[in-house]
Amino acid sequence: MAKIIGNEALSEDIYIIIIEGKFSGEIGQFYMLRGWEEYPLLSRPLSIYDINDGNISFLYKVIGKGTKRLSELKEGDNINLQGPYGNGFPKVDGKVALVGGGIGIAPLLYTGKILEDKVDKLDIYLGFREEAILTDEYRKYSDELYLSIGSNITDQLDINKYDYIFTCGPEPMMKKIVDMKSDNNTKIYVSLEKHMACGIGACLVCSCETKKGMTRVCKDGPVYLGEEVFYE
Amino acid sequence: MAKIIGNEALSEDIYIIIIEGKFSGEIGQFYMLRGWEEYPLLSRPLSIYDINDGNISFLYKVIGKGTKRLSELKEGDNINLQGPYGNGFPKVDGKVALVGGGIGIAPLLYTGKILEDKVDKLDIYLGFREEAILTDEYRKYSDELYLSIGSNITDQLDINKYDYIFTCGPEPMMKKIVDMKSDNNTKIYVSLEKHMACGIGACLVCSCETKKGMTRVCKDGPVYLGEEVFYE
Amino acid sequence: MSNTQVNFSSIEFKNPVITASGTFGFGREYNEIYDINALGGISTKGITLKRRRGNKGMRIWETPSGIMNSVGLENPGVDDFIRDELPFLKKLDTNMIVNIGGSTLEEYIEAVDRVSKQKVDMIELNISCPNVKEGGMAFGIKTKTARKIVKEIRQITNIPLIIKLSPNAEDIVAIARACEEEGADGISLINTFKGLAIDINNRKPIFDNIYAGLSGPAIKPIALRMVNEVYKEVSIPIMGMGGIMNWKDGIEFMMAGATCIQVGTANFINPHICIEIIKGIEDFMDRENIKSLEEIIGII
Amino acid sequence: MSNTQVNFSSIEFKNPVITASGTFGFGREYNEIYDINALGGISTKGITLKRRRGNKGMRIWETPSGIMNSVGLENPGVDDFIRDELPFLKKLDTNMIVNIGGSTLEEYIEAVDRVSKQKVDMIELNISCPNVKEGGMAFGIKTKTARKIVKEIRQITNIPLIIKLSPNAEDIVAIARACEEEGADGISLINTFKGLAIDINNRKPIFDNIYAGLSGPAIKPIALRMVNEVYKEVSIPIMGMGGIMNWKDGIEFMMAGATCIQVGTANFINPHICIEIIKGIEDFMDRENIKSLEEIIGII
Ligand SMILES: Cc1cc2nc3c(=O)[nH]c(=O)nc-3n(C[C@H](O)[C@H](O)[C@H](O)COP(=O)(O)OP(=O)(O)OC[C@H]3O[C@@H](n4cnc5c(N)ncnc54)[C@H](O)[C@@H]3O)c2cc1C
Ligand SMILES: Cc1cc2nc3c(=O)[nH]c(=O)nc-3n(C[C@H](O)[C@H](O)[C@H](O)COP(=O)(O)OP(=O)(O)OC[C@H]3O[C@@H](n4cnc5c(N)ncnc54)[C@H](O)[C@@H]3O)c2cc1C
Ligand SMILES: Cc1cc2nc3c(=O)[nH]c(=O)nc-3n(C[C@H](O)[C@H](O)[C@H](O)COP(=O)(O)O)c2cc1C
Ligand SMILES: Cc1cc2nc3c(=O)[nH]c(=O)nc-3n(C[C@H](O)[C@H](O)[C@H](O)COP(=O)(O)O)c2cc1C
Ligand code: FES
Ligand code: FES
Repeated sequence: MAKIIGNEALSEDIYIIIIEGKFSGEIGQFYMLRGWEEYPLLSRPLSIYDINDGNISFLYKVIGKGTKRLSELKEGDNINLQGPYGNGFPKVDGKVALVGGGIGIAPLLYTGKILEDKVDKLDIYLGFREEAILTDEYRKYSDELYLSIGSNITDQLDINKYDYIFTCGPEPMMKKIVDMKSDNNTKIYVSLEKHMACGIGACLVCSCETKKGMTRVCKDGPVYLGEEVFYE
Repeated sequence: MAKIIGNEALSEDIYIIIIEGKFSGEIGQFYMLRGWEEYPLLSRPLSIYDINDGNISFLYKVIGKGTKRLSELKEGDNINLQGPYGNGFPKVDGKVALVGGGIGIAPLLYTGKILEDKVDKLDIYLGFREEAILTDEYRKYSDELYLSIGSNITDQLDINKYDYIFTCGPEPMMKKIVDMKSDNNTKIYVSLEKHMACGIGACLVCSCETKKGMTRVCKDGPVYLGEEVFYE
Repeated sequence: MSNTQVNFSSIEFKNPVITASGTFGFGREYNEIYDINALGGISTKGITLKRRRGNKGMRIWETPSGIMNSVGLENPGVDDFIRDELPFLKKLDTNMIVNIGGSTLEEYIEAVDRVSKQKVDMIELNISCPNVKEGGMAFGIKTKTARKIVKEIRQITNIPLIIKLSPNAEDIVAIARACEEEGADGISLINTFKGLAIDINNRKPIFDNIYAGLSGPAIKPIALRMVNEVYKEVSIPIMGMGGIMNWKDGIEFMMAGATCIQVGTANFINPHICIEIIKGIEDFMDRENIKSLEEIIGII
Repeated sequence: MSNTQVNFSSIEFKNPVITASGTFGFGREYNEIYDINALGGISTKGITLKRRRGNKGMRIWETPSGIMNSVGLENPGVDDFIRDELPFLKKLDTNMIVNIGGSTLEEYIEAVDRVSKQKVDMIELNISCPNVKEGGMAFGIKTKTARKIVKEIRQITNIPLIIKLSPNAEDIVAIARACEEEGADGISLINTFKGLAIDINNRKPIFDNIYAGLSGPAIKPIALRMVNEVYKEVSIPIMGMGGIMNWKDGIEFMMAGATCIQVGTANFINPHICIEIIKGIEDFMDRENIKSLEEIIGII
């Protein structure tokens, strides 16, 4: 059990929740959250948005029952979280672009924050449907910040400029990036979503067939080498 | 849906919740409350504690899941309530005593408030286990207020002084009063509790066999003539 | 506004929403809350030949997303029902389904016979009540006994007859098929699941009758599956129920194969729910441009 | 501290809490979270003769107080299991129960045969998986087929054998009795309920396999009843399960007749739950001055 120290709406359906405590986590990892006792039954996976001394935060979009209940929690309320789980983005060198679409931007802030000093170049691309949020936050950790609202953020991306692309967002967006021709052997990592139960690799409800065989998104993923994934 | 305008702890497990709106109700009636959407499934019956212009309030004790969740609601939260339901205390004349034990005092404040002007004499007897609460409130509507803490409030009661006794509390307490010899033909009314589902008399899960046959506590009760009830 | 009418066997329902037996009394109480003529139909509290006081002890227990009940068919008996309740029901502008229970074949026959002499829209034969020790559900477990009772009852009544089956049946599809073969006009699916709850402090079952009937959203996935299994194998129409809490659940049941839906436990949670479900179905039809609910029944 | 030991047939369990098949993998992942040697036992993910990729499409769906899963027995096959997982399991200081599934009698026999050549504490024969089209559960529906498979398997293995039954069985008591008669050492009750969920916008079932298995607190009242019904009619011990979320639920199952309890879905909600349940049972024994759990098994 941990204490909520903030839970604020950034727009109609996007919230940031801040939870008190000493938390750890690698870039691209997630936690399983539950801000209730019994109902709904399952916990909800959310990517690490940020970790600071004494707190962790998550950026989330209200979708259904679980995220709705999360959004109703108030400062001082208790919440349960388990993690960090999953196999996140690799720690790399060179020139890196982070490309997020919609709520898929969530794992990229912490990723940017951790990588910033360690890589030669870190650009962040954020695609929004209606309004841009948190741009100042992301700008802090990027050499260059690219934004799009209503159009395709991928249009602005030239993957040849980078050694690595880390992307999270709608599958069609990620697929578009993976399908881009690279003269530069650019490595593309994508972060996938599947409905989960255990979150730790034991129940096989999040199995995802890849070119390397059956994997568990919660344990072997959520981050995959883009070319290994079958897109829908 | 109505808005909560107050929900305060009076002691460790006793709360008063105040809900905004124009509500009606007779003495001894109850409402079915739910301060949540799906879980727990059933609504919870609570007696009218007080009704004022623009609000209704309930006095409740935290017992299990439902009352726990009620107690966690905050000012500004929404709550659902259906009612008023049930067949409450009769409107009477003459000398009346209200006798409450534990959380059974809940329906007696509003009862006192409504009857006060209309009857010749209104005494209130309140029995508490550990600490007395709300005594100033009840005193307002009583000619004489009798209290006991830890002992039997019934020891202070001489039913012959009254034409009517209205009582709510633990069954043994109510039974003790019903068993008292009256030279005065004192009529004793008791308020019963049964687990409920519909609250309106349709499902028969709250059936209670009385000397007059099968009755529904939610519709024919919760108030009964004491002598008609079979006690356990 | 959409036309929510459905035909169930020979009977026309203005909409597919029917209140489930035992959760709606004889309609009087809910009629104080809203005009129950808006409903597609009402299935009455289960009636038996003789008056029954019902079960002793606790009658209701809450479980995660469900309730267990042990009412035990408390009811006034068929004659008092006809005298005291039927006149009210007859005046309603909605279909009236008389739910009939019993402990022996003779009881069922006699009760159905008396009801058949009245003007009622439909009889729902409850061979699935888990809350009466000496019978009821016993008829609904084995295909053979179910077949026998349906055959006998069909011979003595011309009133449209639907058989309410038990999820505790050995083979629900086989029973449904037997009902069809014996001339039933429809199938009601499902009654409550037999369940158990224990008071660990007293080391005793919660219910005097030990087992009680589980209903509510907890059982919905199983109920929906049973409706679909039966739909695929019989051609008489189905009244689907079990945990329908909102219009979406109702549409799921129709897509699984139910022509009508019955709403039970949900009435307790929100007394206006049936009206909201009817409205929800209308809106859904509008949005999806559905002209008749026939288009979606059994579509999955 | 209380002595939570129980004897299940010939096997001693340090406590009655066992992780249910399919919810705990082969123990490795949870062992990163706590020391799984504290458990009474572990039932492995269901193993089949050959590797299976499992079902396509959605594999999990949340329902009110339940989950439906359609994993479809994804597993590495018995040989890879023996090579890759068994060594880890053997080193544990807790009972290891190998859960075995299959589609044909021959497959079951071959898989059991290969496992029997290894040192394992117990075999749990899963004749109740609703998520594999071509078999599994089929064996667990009819008493006759269940009897046949148990008879055959019993002949080829000396390892303690428990049979995991399906709540979808026609007559769970009769099947349990047949298992006993054919020499099973115990009964596991229950696997998941066959359920259905529909995506009304797409007018399609949620699961590619149409039906999927319902587990979790929603089914607890029914599971508990089945344990009690079987307990009253057979004398081999029972592993009870179905919606056990906390120690109180566990005690209910023991009072209904279970010697051991299995915990499945609850592991997902709280990975430490089995440890908390063991602790809860200990505290309960202390408070109630229970010397041995035998005192309460089947007490209701
Ligand atoms: C590894 C991972 C990281 C994620 N990180 C974030 C994040 O940082 N911010 C954010 O807003 N969302 C994130 N998501 C998606 C988020 O988990 C879902 O939006 C959320 O679970 C929806 O729950 P609900 O109760 O609101 O919706 P419902 O639709 O009511 O949920 C029903 C069930 O489906 C599951 N579910 C529904 N949508 C998804 C989904 N897209 N992915 C996984 N499970 C789903 C729920 O967990 C629940 O079990 C992440 C998902 C994964 C797998
Ligand atoms: C007509 C009537 C008026 C009442 N008025 C008041 C009041 O003013 N203040 C107050 O504190 N309490 C009152 N009660 C009791 C109150 O309804 C219960 O304490 C409450 O329902 C317990 O719910 P829970 O979820 O906290 O407990 P749980 O034990 O978790 O509840 C489980 C189920 O049992 C039911 N239940 C448990 N105890 C009771 C009980 N004593 N009576 C009825 N149902 C019960 C619950 O409603 C629920 O359905 C009244 C009861 C009735 C019948
Ligand atoms: C309190 C209660 C009483 C019931 N009584 C009857 C009855 O008399 N006859 C009958 O056929 N079904 C009876 N049922 C079963 C319901 O009609 C319905 O089949 C079942 O509750 C499943 O639907 P639900 O989940 O919507 O409640 C009763 C159910 C409840 C909860
Ligand atoms: C994701 C999942 C996978 C399962 N896989 C198996 C399996 O491989 N073999 C088996 O016998 N039971 C399997 N089960 C059934 C469980 O072992 C257990 O019988 C059932 O879930 C009821 O218990 P619960 O409500 O505590 O989860 C599985 C259950 C779940 C939820
Ligand atoms: S959620 Fe259980 S294996 Fe991934
Ligand atoms: S609670 Fe339904 S009749 Fe009283």
